[in-house]
Amino acid sequence: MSRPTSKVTRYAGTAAALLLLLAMPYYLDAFWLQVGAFVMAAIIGAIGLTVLVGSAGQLSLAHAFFLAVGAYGYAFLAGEPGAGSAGTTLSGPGLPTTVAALLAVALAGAAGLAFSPVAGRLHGLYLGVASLGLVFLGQHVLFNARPVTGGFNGRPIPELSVLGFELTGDEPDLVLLGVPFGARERLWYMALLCAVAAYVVAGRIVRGRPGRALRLMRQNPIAAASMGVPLRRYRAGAFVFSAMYAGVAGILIALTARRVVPDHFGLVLSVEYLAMVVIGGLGSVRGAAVGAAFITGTPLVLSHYGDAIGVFARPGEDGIDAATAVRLLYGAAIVAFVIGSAQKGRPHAITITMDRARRALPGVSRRRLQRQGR
Amino acid sequence: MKTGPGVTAKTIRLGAMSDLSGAVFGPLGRTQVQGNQLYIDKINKAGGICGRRLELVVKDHGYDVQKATVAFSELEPQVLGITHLLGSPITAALEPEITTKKLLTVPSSFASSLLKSEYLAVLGTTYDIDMINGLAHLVSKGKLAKGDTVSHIYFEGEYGTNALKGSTWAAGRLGLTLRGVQIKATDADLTAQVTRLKSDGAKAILLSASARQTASVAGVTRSIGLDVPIVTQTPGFDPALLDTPVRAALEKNLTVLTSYAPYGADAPGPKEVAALFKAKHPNEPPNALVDYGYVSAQVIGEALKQACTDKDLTREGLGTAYRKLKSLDTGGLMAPMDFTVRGAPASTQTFISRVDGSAEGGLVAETGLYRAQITPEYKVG
Amino acid sequence: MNRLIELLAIGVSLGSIYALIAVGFAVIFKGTRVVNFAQGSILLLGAYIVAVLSPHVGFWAALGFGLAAGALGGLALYGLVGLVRHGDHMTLSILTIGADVLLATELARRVGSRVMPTGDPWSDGVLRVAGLTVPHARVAALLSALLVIGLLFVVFQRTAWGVSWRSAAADPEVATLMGIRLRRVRGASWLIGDALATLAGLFLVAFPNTGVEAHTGLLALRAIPAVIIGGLDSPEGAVLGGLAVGVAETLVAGYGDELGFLGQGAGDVTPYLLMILVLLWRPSGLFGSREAVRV
Amino acid sequence: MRLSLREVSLNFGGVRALDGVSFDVEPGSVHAVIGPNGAGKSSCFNAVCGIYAVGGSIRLGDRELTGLPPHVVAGLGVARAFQNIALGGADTVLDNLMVARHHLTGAGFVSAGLGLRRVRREEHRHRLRVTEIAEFSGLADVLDTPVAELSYGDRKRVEFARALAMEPRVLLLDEPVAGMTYHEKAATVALIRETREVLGVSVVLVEHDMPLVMGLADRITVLDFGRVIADGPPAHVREHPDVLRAYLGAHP
Repeated sequence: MSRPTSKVTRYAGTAAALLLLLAMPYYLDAFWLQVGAFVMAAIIGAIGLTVLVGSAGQLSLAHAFFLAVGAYGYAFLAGEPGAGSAGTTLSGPGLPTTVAALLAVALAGAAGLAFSPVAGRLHGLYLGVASLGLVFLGQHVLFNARPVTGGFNGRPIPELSVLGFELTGDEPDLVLLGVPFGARERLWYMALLCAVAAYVVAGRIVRGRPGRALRLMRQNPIAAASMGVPLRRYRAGAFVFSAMYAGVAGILIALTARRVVPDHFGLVLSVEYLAMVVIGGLGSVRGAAVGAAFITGTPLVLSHYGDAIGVFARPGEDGIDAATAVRLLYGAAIVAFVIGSAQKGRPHAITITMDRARRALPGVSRRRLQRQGR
Repeated sequence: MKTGPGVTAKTIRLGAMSDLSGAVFGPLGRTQVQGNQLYIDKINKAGGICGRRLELVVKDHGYDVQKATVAFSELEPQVLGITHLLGSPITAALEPEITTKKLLTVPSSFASSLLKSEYLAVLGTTYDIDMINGLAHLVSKGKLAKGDTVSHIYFEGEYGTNALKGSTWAAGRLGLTLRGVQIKATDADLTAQVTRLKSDGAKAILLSASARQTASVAGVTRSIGLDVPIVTQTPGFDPALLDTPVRAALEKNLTVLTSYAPYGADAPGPKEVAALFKAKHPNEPPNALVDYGYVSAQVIGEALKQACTDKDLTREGLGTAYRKLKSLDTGGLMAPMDFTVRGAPASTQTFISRVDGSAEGGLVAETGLYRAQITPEYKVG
Repeated sequence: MNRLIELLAIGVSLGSIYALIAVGFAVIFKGTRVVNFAQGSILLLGAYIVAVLSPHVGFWAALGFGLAAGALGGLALYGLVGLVRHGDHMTLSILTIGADVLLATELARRVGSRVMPTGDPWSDGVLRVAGLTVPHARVAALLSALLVIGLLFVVFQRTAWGVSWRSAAADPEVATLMGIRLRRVRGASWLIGDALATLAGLFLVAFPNTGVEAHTGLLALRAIPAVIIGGLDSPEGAVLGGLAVGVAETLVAGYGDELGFLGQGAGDVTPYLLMILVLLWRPSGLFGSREAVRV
Repeated sequence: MRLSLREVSLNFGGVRALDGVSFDVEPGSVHAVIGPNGAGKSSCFNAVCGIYAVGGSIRLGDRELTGLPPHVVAGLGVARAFQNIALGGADTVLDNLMVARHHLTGAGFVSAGLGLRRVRREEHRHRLRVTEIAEFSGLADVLDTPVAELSYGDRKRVEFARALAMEPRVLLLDEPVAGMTYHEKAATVALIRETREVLGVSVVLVEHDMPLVMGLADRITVLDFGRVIADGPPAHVREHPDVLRAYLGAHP
């Protein structure tokens, strides 16, 4: 929304960044590729949330639930019946994996829609708190619906494949430019593709008609309604959108982790996603991406370098370990960013005095205005 | 000498993956890693194995599968074996890779379902066998009789369901009626559930949960006047409970079933571990999980010694060597273990202990190692 | 039948503790329109202070310090929220989530694996009446909740301060014109709200529970459905919501076998289910003020 | 198109905010609604916009508005400029004006997200039109400025332009000059006159500035305690005894 300073430089920058990301698998080892895949999954999820919380002003702590719907939806729909761990018997229709993935995203959207009667009726805070309930109810189902979810130990994730080519697995062998393209390399590209697409689509929505309507709805619902924005439909729409993004993110997380377990999809995850979008600046797609990279990447990277840095206690010893440090860091980040962004915030209506000369009415526009725009 | 990942001319690297920061399992993981390190320190002091020093690389996964998969892909290429892997969902998530990478791993779990897996070394008895021994023990002491009702409060997940399998089988054989009550790891207040047991007329409570539930059950049974034996397993006891108001109830009614000896028990192994622990962590409260951590590393260590004799310090070599350990003596830290039979538990003897607040680590032997008469009839798996 | 009565007794006493926390939420929300998600970590803070100090200064003095710590924690949060001039209520509530993460993480690190008893005078005593057995601590909880909440309502209704609090909550602008100092009144909401949470925390960790643990604060989340069911801005509704949640949770847990179709461990999630059902029926809770606006 | 209110009533917890209010706004006229604070002027607007559910009947031409949700009322050509500026502060003036095109455009989540040609064309077309309206309202220079950076007077003007950008049949202006300087007021009055002349829109105006109202309005409805106490041309209303009492009673 800022003035396009120099489009050429911006495009060049974007292209360079993309090229760099495309080349990464040639330089990075398994660990980094995996971190990257998780980060990109989180970016997608966070973008979905920032549109809901930031643009539409609907506080949601239910994001973990929608992530779970995507992840488990895929695990179940693509899963074959068989024995699970801890004596559970898994069921599953064993759909082709691409079909299962698409259906799982649709399922997440449907879950968002199903929640929207609640979402449409509640505003801001009530919704935020009610959505908390969804996380707990969701986890309860994950633990108990054993044939579908595998219960406490979860379910394994089938590799995603198109026409026999595994997009996230090792089959068939593939070597490009002397580098074997195994599961992790392929996953990197899959996740990158999804993240870029999610970024572009969300950017268009936020800049376009739906985004403008959502933002006004957030700041002043009555004004938005008076401008012709059907509030309930838009609230529901934002929920469905965010749930579908969470669905995609959930599938990617599942594919990267290779197993889904209910423990992962708890309140902490919801709060982490909220932290991502707050740190990035509510409503900002780019900010959400940065926030997601920070919140998801930092703990993984810190534990990698933790020993080398030597600031944190080594695992099993006294002091602040890396995981605790990260939690403190993002708690502090939420506080700091909320205070910071509100401080510099918008100037208050009354504080600014007006003494600019009135702008003359340009007579030329009279005739043009008479053409009714309807 | 053939060598594999993690092995250099001077060192052998082993890994440990634990929850060191999580609220529920963090404390358990920490103690076991300390136990691992005690063994490794001792071996290194004595000159290492195969002329190589042992090194332990520790990774924290915070009981989160996402972090665990990342940590594993980082850890796996640099180690020969894993002395400690905590968390049943995490073990389930990593098991396929552990198998394909042939990485000998000691899971911090006694679930009999893990016995199927070639490269998971489940030590001692399994949860189900512990429960069989425990229930039979109560009957032999006359605390339970045919026809009595017994309640089993258990965690959802591998640990609980495996234990329930054992208790159900034993109850059938011993003519008891068993009622299962499933709970979550986060359920701290079991008032409602225990009140329910009372009206069911339960004569004993089996508890396959963690220490906080043990505390709640002990407290509630006392508060509602239900004076029955409570039997819990490895994760269900923590000496920290002895500083709380339920201490008296625990001392009166609690029996603890473990695969490993109580801390500082009267045998050379536990005595040695206690001495090492005191020397290294003088200010920390002791806990029998140190023993278990120590044995976990010891089993890998013994397998390494065997592999060294076989001149094969590769992962396959370690896997083969481990299957040669027939009657592994741990100086009384655990019952003698036999890893040569695939799919069978390494032992069927359980340590049965009672609570004594004055003892270090809070447990004293009630019977020492115990195997019920009916136990050999039970089929694992 | 006996079981039902016993479960009801447990449910009501547990519910009275939830009610304390829920009233705390409602007082803060009504006073300042912020949902204080840090209620849980403040509760933990208070209970932790009591547990740390009580061996040294005795339980009652420690209790005083604990309540003071909780109340001051509330004030500190209010100060933090006050730093944000132009934030809407959602942003402010998110701020409390951040504060909660900070405080809860640090406290969890300090508590570690310990179970810290508070040394309360009720210890493990139990009261037996007509076949019912109820721990002394829970009886004390019920009585304290009745007393404190009753007193609070009297203050709100009858005193001059209560009148200014209510008018400040109803219409801040008009209240300012009437000469009410908003900052003071709002600060008091946080102070009271978090002192209530601390008191509740003390009873939550008392017998039959064993003491303060790293995740004690999570229990405060159970009060969230309570306050939503009652209506976020209704302290009276919060009392009812707290009791409803306590009873519902206990009954579902106690009749677990008969309610097997809900899945094992359904007691925990019953409050949330109840909450969503109530919200579908009345979007502002049972006693929350509804808006005439039809948007 | 005529806007007519018949026996419109509204209760707020026992208080009658509107009590049998009836008046007509003739097509193409400037119609002022005045009255002391709390007389029900803003409630009246909210009722017309569909924000409050009211009793009685509100019609635009032949169309009954009561019972319709706000966004449908907006779609029928009722636009409103708010008294307390209700703009998206972080968004630019252009974006704020584009919101007003919501009911005239159709891009949804999917089509906008995919960046369909149809959407891009629509966006372009409406951007041109909005730019014209901005020029007309004297906002051409600040189109790309975030609203929060504008002066109070300019924001009021954006508020007005946004209502205009809805291409309304009836324009509801809630205190359009409140808090403005003398020059700004004059400009706004000129703008309102121009709007009526050029677009033939009916303007309903709530305003406290009596000289301004008397000079601008074709007809005035006076509300007090939710009831109509006078209705007629300015000259008539000025002399009405009830109006004098309502206005002057407080300052004897």
